[in-house]
Order: sequence, then structure tokens, then C-alpha cells
Amino acid sequence: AGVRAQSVVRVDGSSTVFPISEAAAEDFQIARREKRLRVTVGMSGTGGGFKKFCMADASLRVDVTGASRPISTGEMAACRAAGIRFIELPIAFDAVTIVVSKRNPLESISIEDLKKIWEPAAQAKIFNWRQVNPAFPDRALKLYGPGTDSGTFEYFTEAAVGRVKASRGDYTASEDDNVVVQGVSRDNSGLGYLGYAYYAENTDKLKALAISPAVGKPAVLPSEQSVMDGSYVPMSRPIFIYVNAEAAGKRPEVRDFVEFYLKHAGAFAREVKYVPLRDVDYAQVLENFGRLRTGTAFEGHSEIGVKVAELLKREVKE
Amino acid sequence: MIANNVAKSEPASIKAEVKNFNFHYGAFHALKNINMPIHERKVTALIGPSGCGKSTLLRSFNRMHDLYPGNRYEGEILLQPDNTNLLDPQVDPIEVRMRISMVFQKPNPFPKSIYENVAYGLRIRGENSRAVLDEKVESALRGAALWDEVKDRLNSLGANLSGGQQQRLCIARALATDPEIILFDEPTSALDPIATASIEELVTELKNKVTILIVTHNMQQAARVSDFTAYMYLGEMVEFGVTDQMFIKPQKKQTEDYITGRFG
Amino acid sequence: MIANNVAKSEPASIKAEVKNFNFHYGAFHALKNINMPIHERKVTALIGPSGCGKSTLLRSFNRMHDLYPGNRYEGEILLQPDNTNLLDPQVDPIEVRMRISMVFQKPNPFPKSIYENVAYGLRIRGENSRAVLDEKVESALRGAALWDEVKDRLNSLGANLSGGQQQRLCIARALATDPEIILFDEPTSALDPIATASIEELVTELKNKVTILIVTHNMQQAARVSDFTAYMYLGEMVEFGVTDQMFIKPQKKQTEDYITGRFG
Amino acid sequence: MSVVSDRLKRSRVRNLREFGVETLLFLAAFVSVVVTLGIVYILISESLQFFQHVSLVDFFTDTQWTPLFADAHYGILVLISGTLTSSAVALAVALPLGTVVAIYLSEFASFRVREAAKPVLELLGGIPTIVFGYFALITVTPLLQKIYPDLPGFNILSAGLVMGVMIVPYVSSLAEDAMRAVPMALREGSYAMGGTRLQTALRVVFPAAFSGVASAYVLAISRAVGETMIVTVASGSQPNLTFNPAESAMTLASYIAGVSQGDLPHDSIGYQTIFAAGLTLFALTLALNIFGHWMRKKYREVY
Amino acid sequence: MQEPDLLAIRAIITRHKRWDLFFGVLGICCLMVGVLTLVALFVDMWSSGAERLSLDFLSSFPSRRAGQAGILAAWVGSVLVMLVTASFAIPLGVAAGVYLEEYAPKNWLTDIIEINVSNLAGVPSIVYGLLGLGMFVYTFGLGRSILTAGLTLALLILPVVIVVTREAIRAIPQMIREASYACGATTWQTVRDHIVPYSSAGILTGVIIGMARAIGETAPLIVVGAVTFIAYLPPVPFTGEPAAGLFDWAREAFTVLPIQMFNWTARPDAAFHANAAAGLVLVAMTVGMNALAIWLRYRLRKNIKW
Ligand SMILES: Nc1ncnc2c1ncn2[C@@H]1O[C@H](COP(=O)(O)OP(=O)(O)OP(=O)(O)O)[C@@H](O)[C@H]1O
Ligand SMILES: Nc1ncnc2c1ncn2[C@@H]1O[C@H](COP(=O)(O)OP(=O)(O)OP(=O)(O)O)[C@@H](O)[C@H]1O
Ligand SMILES: [Mg+2]
Ligand SMILES: [Mg+2]
Repeated sequence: AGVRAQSVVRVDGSSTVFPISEAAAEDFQIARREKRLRVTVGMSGTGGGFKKFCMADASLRVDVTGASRPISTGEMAACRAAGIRFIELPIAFDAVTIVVSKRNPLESISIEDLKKIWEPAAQAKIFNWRQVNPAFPDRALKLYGPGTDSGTFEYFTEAAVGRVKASRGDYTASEDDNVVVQGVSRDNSGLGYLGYAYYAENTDKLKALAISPAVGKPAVLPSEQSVMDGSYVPMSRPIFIYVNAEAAGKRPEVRDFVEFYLKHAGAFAREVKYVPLRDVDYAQVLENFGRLRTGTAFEGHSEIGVKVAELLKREVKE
Repeated sequence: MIANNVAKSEPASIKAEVKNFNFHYGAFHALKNINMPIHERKVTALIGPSGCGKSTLLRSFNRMHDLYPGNRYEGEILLQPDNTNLLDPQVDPIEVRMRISMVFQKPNPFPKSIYENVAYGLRIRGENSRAVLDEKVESALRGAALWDEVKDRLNSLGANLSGGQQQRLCIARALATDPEIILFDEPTSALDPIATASIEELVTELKNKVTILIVTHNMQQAARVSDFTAYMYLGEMVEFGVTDQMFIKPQKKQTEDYITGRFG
Repeated sequence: MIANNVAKSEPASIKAEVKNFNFHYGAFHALKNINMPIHERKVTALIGPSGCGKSTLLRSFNRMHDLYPGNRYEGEILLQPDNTNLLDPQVDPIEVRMRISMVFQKPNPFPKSIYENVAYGLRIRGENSRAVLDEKVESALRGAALWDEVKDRLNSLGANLSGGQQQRLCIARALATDPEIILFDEPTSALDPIATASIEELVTELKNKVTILIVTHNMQQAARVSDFTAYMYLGEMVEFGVTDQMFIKPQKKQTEDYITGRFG
Repeated sequence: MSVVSDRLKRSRVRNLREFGVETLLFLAAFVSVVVTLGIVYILISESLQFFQHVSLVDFFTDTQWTPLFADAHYGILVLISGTLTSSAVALAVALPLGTVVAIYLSEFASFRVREAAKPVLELLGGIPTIVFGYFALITVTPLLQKIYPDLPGFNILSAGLVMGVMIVPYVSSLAEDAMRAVPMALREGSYAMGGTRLQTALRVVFPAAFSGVASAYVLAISRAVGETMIVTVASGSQPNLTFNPAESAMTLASYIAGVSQGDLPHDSIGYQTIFAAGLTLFALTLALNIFGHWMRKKYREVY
Repeated sequence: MQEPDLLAIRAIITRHKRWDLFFGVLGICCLMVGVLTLVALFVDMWSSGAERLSLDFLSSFPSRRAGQAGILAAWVGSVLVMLVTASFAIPLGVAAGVYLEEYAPKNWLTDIIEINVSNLAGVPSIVYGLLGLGMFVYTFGLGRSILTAGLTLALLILPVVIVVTREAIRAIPQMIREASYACGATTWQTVRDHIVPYSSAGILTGVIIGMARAIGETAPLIVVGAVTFIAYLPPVPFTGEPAAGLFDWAREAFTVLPIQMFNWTARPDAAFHANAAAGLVLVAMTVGMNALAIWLRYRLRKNIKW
């Protein structure tokens, strides 16, 4: 199996990034059919992905991992310990979307109101829409959200409440976003947040709320346009793949795959209902990869409202 | 076919009568045209070599065969005084079994206390009054000559008794419901001689109150306890008669051979 | 304690000898200081009321008790000609069982073909040559008087035979390995008289070749087939002697009572 | 006839082989112990790090479970309550239903019904639990809401009910085997007293088979406590300290399954909580099994 | 006994019979709850997925386009993983069961093993995943392979196989053992020639229940490293360049049906949810496995009479 294993590109990581990686893997294998290049894509979560990515034992290591958040300091340390250098490549946007039932008259909501609803202090206190905002209807408030172990949860809490992972606990959380779809669509008084793709596929059941970043500021609906041009703030975030620099440098099939991935990332993202980066950004990402620019532009945690173009220019560190 | 050396007995003393009874285990014809009377308050013994159909006949009296699919039977067993045909499909087997109790070859006490074992038949008849149960359990255990041995541990498990005690427990269980007939299928074959003797004594006493039908492979036992004996062979009733006469002067050569132990 | 009415038999004819044998099932002392000889190429019958310890003694001969925890025994059973003490913990029970075969009360053929049932003992001794097996199986089946009945269906299941045939199959299985002693535990109690007769005949024939120890609850059977009889009662050996003498004139009152059927 | 020695010459080889085989078989049986030790080792070694951060007192007395929130609380009672409540609902369905089915199949049904029904029921155990989860969420919950309109969309009740049905074959098949093993003589004893089928089944067969039925129950309970997917999908994964089946809740197993596939870094305390939860679950089932074993032993000695 | 008594008896009987009837109906109802749930689930899967079932579906690799996605890699993976699971769990479980029934002295050690076995049945499957990861992937270095997955699931179903094996062995009449020992057989010969062959029918029941559980598991396999997208099959022994070895397939990456299903049901695109028709294939595989085992069980039982 030793010979064969070499020609397999191993991808793992976040379930959020999975659909894009899957698309890349699928088309790559079709395009390189005559070379019999092979790609496998796993889905063990961002944390699980980094674990496998930073593994000292090369036979267990993956070459590429998808992440819905930047690499953490601990994970960087693990990579360093294993002598692994990585290239951080943003590939698309995920927009956290606030959804209510179709039958809910509400059209938009401000970040302040979201904070009132979701902050830890609201726990067991805010259970009526009216308590949030007198303009809201007088009905019970039922909350839904993704699992607390997800990148979406982390990002939303930081963006809405202002502090990462600061959230009330008395809401229905689910590892499976379709469950949130089910919950909100059947509950007139429900409110939930989830990844943009789940909203985009369920526009017949769900209504997205426009978000105004501050009181008085105009509310913006999530859409490909508004995310791409940066007006859907602060709820859009980039998602990444991390590539093992040594593999990219030494193994042509890994390099080939990642280049293929990046070249088509916009199309793939659109196809699976994520929001692509701007073409100029993809060009920059490709260039960064070509230079095997290793390290992360983050401080071990995500940042709110970060612009990809700026990210790509930042000083990186490992 | 059947040699009957009893003088026509007075009708009043007949408790039950088997008429033209045939029994089939699936394709196997196990009992062939059996006819025999059961005398009231007497002990009737069924003897014959192994496999001749003694148990089959005995178990027909309380419709035990109905529990297993594939068994077929024809004929009548008329129970007096009401002249009910026990075998009539119209007659509920449960009713038959409530009137006719049975004691098995291997003691089979329920995994319950001694008290509950004896009270079982009463309970399933809907009797729940503690006073009535207490009284009936005691008298049944006395009737089975077990009372003195167990009166201090009525709540211990029936299975903790010795084999002979267990068998007497089963007899007490059968007695508790005042049956009209008690069937015994080789009740002492699993027991030691002392237990055997006590059970034989019991049977002799019981016949003052109830009609008894007993299967045994032990000639001496049949001779000792029974008033009437039926000798069966290969599914047929060869000879039926008063025990004393039969053991002294059987009418058939075959019966004589069997009784004197020349085969079997 | 034990009344021995045999004139001291010549040492050569003794195949085995039980000496001061005691057996305990846990706390229960089942056999008390048993002493008895087993004569070579003779049939020795063990009789006595149920529960007296006949099976226990018989099963000691092939260390069957070793299969169950909690059994204890002391004493010796010396097997000739090599004077091995069967009961010695140093002696491998498997070796003992290879020398001494057993036939059980209920026929217990393996759910395998007739052929494989008989060949089993040979196979576990490592015999795999088809020719040898064929020959030995045939001679064992002939020895058990079963060959003519089954020679055309050696591959059909043993369980498809009738009870008597099954018991003869078990005898063939026991014979196939040329044992020195065959133990029979009430081999005919589950059988009808015809099957019983054929097995008794077989036992009588077999004693020309092999030493036989047989347990029976049937006095007539003991009288018919055995050369020596041991009468046991409550774990003790009451009397041992030549069968003819014992049945005519037992030395003990108790033996006489039992034999003449005054109890049990 | 008695050439003794040549029969014995194989005895040493034989004894050696016997010993070898016995050792091998023993090792096979010992695998289960090794597996347990492995599980305990993994759970404990990882939990140790966790318990350096969280005191045992907090772990067992806090009434909130929010390990992944900024304001972290580690009150395992929350998950225990969810586990117990969902298992209780499931068992309230599975044990009676399974027992009735077992009694029915063993004492009432004809041979053919029995032989057909058992494998069909056993199929229930072979359906992926995710399918059951969606069945509970999409089909059963709306049905329940018709009867009980206040029921939230995610609740323990519907998850528990569906889980109960899933476990039925564990109880019915194994308990039926146990009841069929009750000697016919006992049944005959009861019928001979004039007992009906039901009386015989309930008063004689069931008590006599209780040891076997109990092991079926223990397996079923273990399965309910460890079940993951159904609860994850249908009961809302909301860590509530509640014993009310009409609320949503989270169980130990579903918490573990969720977090182990999530986005958390594996060196974070949040991730280590799964080992603490796993250890708790392990202790819970162990306690249960020891109790079950003790019960069975007690009854086995009796009958 | 006189006529009036008889009337009283009949009244009692009528009353009791009503309960009998009631219970009979109750039993059928309870049975129907199970059967109807099964039917409902099946109809549910059928109505949402039946149109996806086709040869193409069975012979294509997964795809991001729901309409083209197939389950080739997944069902091949499931079959191979089950093969590994069966070939370890069955011998190991049977050996353990045999040891506990036929060899083990009844002492504290067997008690511990016994508690252990039933306790293991209650450990959630995900924990087995962690164990498999620690033991087979890290310690034994078997990689994230079919072999690891099969072994992990083997451990998962081991308790069921052991428990059922023991029950099956207990059902063999003692007189068969005695007959064998009386022929001079050793314990091992008795086990090999009698105990295992005669209990194999019962053991199969345990294997059915266990394998049915194993074939539907996702969580532990994801933990030991099953991938979700894979578009090639493990090598067939002795084919390819360079020729694959006999067991090379066991070291390959893989996916299984439930993971594929799990992934599809969690997708935003509802078109994928119809692909949960894979569930039908899974159930069909389970039914197939059961049918095979039931047929085998029937064949085996036919030849065993005592
Ligand atoms: N369930 C059954 N199916 C088929 N045949 C049976 C069944 N039970 C008994 N038989 C056969 O019916 C015949 C009569 O059996 P039965 O049990 O009545 O004999 P028995 O006289 O009581 O013998 P024993 O003294 O051995 O108890 C026997 O040949 C037996 O093999
Ligand atoms: N496994 C056992 N544990 C305890 N006691 C036993 C066991 N087996 C037999 N006994 C007791 O040992 C005594 C002798 O039993 P054994 O089986 O040898 O009698 P037996 O003479 O063969 O009687 P039967 O004619 O009924 O076969 C009996 O009292 C019996 O209850
Ligand atoms: Mg009989
Ligand atoms: Mg005996």
C-alpha cells in the first residue's frame, strides 16, 4: 500500500468547508483521471481536522484541512512541535444568517436587539419578543442555533454579543443545521441562526432578517452581493483551508490539487450555496500559495468584520 | 378385546367412563379404542410396559394434550354425576382441569413459596381472602401429610424441599381445590423408598374423599394401593379388573407374563 | 457391614475392585465406604431403591463426576491388569474414559449421522483412515445388533432412529473403541419391552468379550442378565453376591424385602 | 484387549494442546476486560486534565452545563438528568411493550406467527438510528403536538418514545428466549390446576424466567442510556436540568458525539469535557450492570 | 360436586377468559406497534428515496450534485468493514462464550468478565471510536483503514455475540456433553465436535443482532477516521500496478453507507435528502444478512435433534 498511499491527497476538517472540498475533489479526480490522482475528504470537524493535520506520524497526517475558524494557538503549538508548517488559505465566505418563520411579520433586526436576545443575561429572562423591542409582536420567543461546538456558534456570539462564546444557554442547539431549519420553520415565534447555505436552500420555509450593524444604520439582507461587497457586516466570515507546506512543496499532486481547488473555488462555493471571494482575492490567495507563504494572519482566534483583501496582505506568523 | 373380570358395578359408583377412545400423536396411533370405567372413591391403577400409552391415557382426563398442536383424539370420557363428556370440544378444558387435578412424575413445584404453591389453584379461582386461603392451605398440607414438616417455613421456596416433600407439596396443591378426581403419573418413580411409602399411604387415605387414577411401573405398588387395575400394551387395553383378582389370577397370559416380570 | 456371600474368587478373574470408596455431593454424603469386586467378563448388576447411589457409584468408574465442581470422593477403584487406581488425581480422567465406556439411561446419540456417532470414539483417538473406520463401525454396529437395520442409511441422523435403536446405537458407540469395561445406567428404562429384550440379549452376548456393570431398577432384569448383584440402600452397599444365590436366598432381610417387592 | 500403554502415549501432547486451547479461549474472554481497561484508561487519563480545571464538587453540584460558553459551568447533573429522563421514557415504552410482546409470542402466538414476528422485529434494531431520529422529529412530534399542543418542537418525549420502539426487539427477543426455556413441566403444572394462558404466563412462566428477562432488561437499559443519534436529532440538545419529558434536554451520549465532531481544538478544556462525560456515563452503566448482575445472581440461586 | 358449583366455575372461567382475550389483543397491538413503526419508517424512506434507487446510484461515486451522487464507495466500504467485523467478532465472541461456559471456574474472575461483558453493551458507540483510535490507530499503527474500522466495530458487537453464544451453549443438553466425555473426549474435542456445531444456530441470532447494529454505526467510524468523500475502491487482491497484495484492501481509506447517509441528511440542499435512499440499501443489506442467517439457522437446526 506504500506506493499507492503517496498518490492520495488527504483532506479533512470542518463540515462547513466539506461541500466545497468535496466539489474540488470530485472535479479534480475527473480532470486528472489519466494520472489516477486520488483525493479523500473526511469530515471530523475543524478541531479534529487540525489534530490530524498536526500529527507527527506522517502516515496518519492529512495534507489539507478545512477550517471554519482560524487555527488556535494550541493547534499552532502542536504543529510546531511536529515540525509542520502550514499555509492558510481563505476560500469563501459563510454568512451567519438570522432566520424566522415565514409567518413572522418581522423583516429586520439590529445587532443590539440580537445582543439583548442572546446575551447570557437574557437567560430565563427574555422569553417574549416584546421584551426585546416594544415594536416587536407580543409573542413567546423560541430560540434555535447550531451546536455550541461549532465555528458558527463562536463567530455569532462574538459578532452579536461581543464576546466569544458568550451566549444564553436556554435555546435549542443542534449539531445538524437542518434541525434548526425544521425548528424555526415550524415555529411561528421562533428565531434562529445558521449558515447561509441552509437558508439559501430553504428560502421557501425560512425568512432571513436584514441586519443593521448599529441602531439607525440601514439593515442589510444576506445575499451573495452583500456578503461579497462587505456590506453584510458583521455576520459574514471567511472559511479556510490549511495546507501542509512541505507536502505542497514536495508532492506535485498536493500542489496540483490545491491549485485546482483555488482556481475553481469561486464556482464551487457558489454551487454549494456559499459566497465566493472576489476574483482579485482568489488571485492573491493563489499567489500566496504559489509562494508557499506559511503561517496565519490571526492571533489564534477569529476576528469580526475582517476583510479578506486585508487578511491576505497581513504579516503572518507560525 | 378387553377382558373385564369385574361384575357389572352399580351405576352409582362409577365416577367416569372412557368410551371408544382413540388417540393420535400426529401420525402415530397411540391409544386404540380404549374402554374402561373409573370407580368413585377407589384407586384405579394403570400398568403396562414403557411406551404402552399409560401417560397418554391419564393426560387425556384433564385435556393436557390440548396444549400441544398435532394431537388428535376421538371418543368419550363421561364424567359423573353430570354426564359431561370431558373430551367434547364444546367443554372448556379449563373447566375440566378445575374438576380434575394432576400430580406429575417429576415434582414440579412453582418457583414460589410453599404457601403460594398450595394456594395457587385457589388464587386462580379468584379466592383472595387471606383467612380462607390460610385455612385451605393448612388443610391441604395436612391432607398431603406435609403440614408438620413445613408449617414453620411456609414462606420458604417450594424448590428448597427434598424430592419427596416436593412431591407431597404437589399433591397438596392438587388437593387444595377439592377436585373430583386426582390423576397420578408415576408419582413415586423419582423418590426414595421412604418418600414412596409415605405417598402410597397418602393415596390410600385420600381415596376416602376422592377418586384416584394412578400410573405406575411398579407392580408391587399397584398391588398395594389400587382397587382396580388396567393392564395396557402397545396402546390397547388388554385387561381391566379388581386388583386382587388380577394379581392372583389374570385372565390373559400376557398380563400374567408382565405381572410376574417375565418381560418389561 | 457388607455381606459377601461369594466364595473368595480367584484373583485372576477380578477386573476391578472398589475399596473404601466414599462420595460426597457437596455436603451430602452419597456413598458410604463402598467395597466391591467387579469380575472380569461377567455382568455385575447394581440394584436398590431410587436415590440409593447406584448411578453415583457407576459414574465414579469413568470419573464422570469430575465434570462437576463440588463433588468429592475418597478411596480407590483399582483397575486390573495394571492395578491403576482410577480415582487417583494423578490418573488422567480421559485415559480412564478411554478404557471404560458408558451407556446412559436416556439414549443420547450425537446429532450427527449414524456412522459418525459410532466412529466418534475412534476419531478422537486420532483414527482417520476411512478403511479402518468403516471396518470398526461395521463391527461395532454388528456387535450392537443394529447393523442390519441401519446398514443402508449410515448417513442419516442418529436421532431419526427409534428409542430402542438409539440405545443400541449408543451401545455400538461404546463398543467401537474396544473398552475394557462397559457401564450401563438403566439402559432399558426408557424402552419398550421388545427393545428391552433385545438389549438384554445383547448384554448377555457382550459379556463374552467385555466386563459389564449395569444399574437397573428392574429386579427381573437383574435376575435375567447378571452374574453378580450388589444391593445398595441409602448410600451403603448392603449385600453383594452371585445373582442366583442372592435372588433365591439373600442374606439380609432388607435385601429380601426389596427383591420381593415389599417396598420401593 | 487391554493394551494400556499405547493409548497413553499421546497424553502429553494432548494435555499440552488442551492447555494451549484453554489459554487461547481464556485470552478471548479476557479481551472484554482489556477493552474495558482500555476504555477506562482513555477516559480517566483525559479526564484527569479536565478535573485539574474543574473541581469534583462543581462537577456534581452545579446545576448548569455550559462548558463551551464563555461563562462555563460544568454541572454534569444536567446531562445525567437528560440521560435518565430520556432513558426512562424509552424504557417506559420498551420494557412493557417488549415484555408483552415476549409473553404474547412465547405463550399465545402460534409457531408460525412467532417465527415470522421475531426476525421482523429484529429488523428494527438494524435501521440506522439517524432515520429513527428524523422519524421522531418530523413524524412523531407533530402527532404528539396534536394531542398536547403545548409540546415544544424538540422534546424528550418523542425521542424517548421512538427510542423505546427501537429497543423493543432487545427485550422481546431475549425475554422470549428466556421464557421459552422455562420447562414445560411448570406450565403443565399450572394448566393442570385450571390456569388460563394469561394466569400461567404471568404467575408461573414470567417469574420462572425472571433471571433471563432481567438480563434482557439490563441490555435494553444499557442500550437506552448509550443511545446517541435519536436524542441528538429529536430532543433539542438543550442542556436543561429537568426531569420533565415535555422539555428538551441533552444526554451524555449525544453531548459526546456532538463535540467529538465539532470545531473545537482538541487541547481545549471544552473538548476534554467529553471524557469527563464519558467517564460519568461509564460509571452510570457500570453501576446499573453491577446491580443487574447482583439481582440476577440472587434470582438464579433461587430457582 | 353438584351442578351449581359447575355454574360458579363457569362464571370464573368466563371472566378469566375475557382477560385472556384482552391480553391476546394487547399482545397483537404491541406487536403491531413495532411492526407498524418498521413499516412507517420503510414507507418514509421509500417515498422520499425510491426514485433515486437505480443501478447508477449503486455504481457511482459521491458527488456534490445530488442527482449524480451514488453510493458505490459506501456500500463496498460497508461490505468490507462488515467482513472484517464478522471475521473478528464471531471467532472472538464465540471463543469467549465457550470459555465462560465450558472452561471457566465459576469464581470472581468470571463474575468480573460477566459484568464486564454486559457493561460493554451499554458503552456508547462513540467511546468505542475513541478506543479504536487510541488502540488500533495510534498504538498498533493500523492506520485509518478498513481494518481499524472493522476491528472497532468488532469490539462494539462483541458483548452481544458473547451473551448470545453463552445462551446458545447453555441450551445444549448436558447429556450430550456427558456422552462425549464418556467416549474419552477432551474438553477441547467436546467443544470442537459438539458444543460449537450444535450451538451455531443460536450463535447466528446474536450475530444477526450484532451485525445489524454494526452496519448502522457512524459515530465511532468518524472518530477512527472514516472519510466522507472517496471516489475510488480498495484494490482487488492481485490486480493493478503494482499488483496489490491479498490484504491490501484492508489498509485503505474508506467510507460506509451510514456516513454517506448522515452527510447527505445534514446537507442544506434538500435534493440530497432523497439520497437518503441509501437507507433503503442499508436496510436491504440488513435484511439480506438476516435472511442469510435465518436460512442458515434453519438449515443448521434441521440437523440437530435431541
Ligand atoms: N409428543 C409425542 N409425540 C409423538 N409420540 C409420542 C409423544 N408422546 C408419547 N409418544 C409415544 O406414544 C406412546 C405412548 O407414550 P406414553 O408416554 O403414553 O407411554 P407410557 O405408557 O406413559 O410410558 P412410560 O412408562 O415410559 O411413561 C409411546 O410410543 C411414545 O413414544
Ligand atoms: N448432583 C447432585 N447433587 C446433590 N445430590 C445429588 C446429585 N446427584 C444425586 N444426588 C443425590 O445422591 C443420591 C444418590 O443419587 P443417585 O443418582 O446415585 O441415585 P440412584 O440410585 O441412581 O437413583 P435412581 O434409581 O433414581 O437413578 C440421591 O439422594 C440424590 O438425591
Ligand atoms: Mg409415562
Ligand atoms: Mg440413577
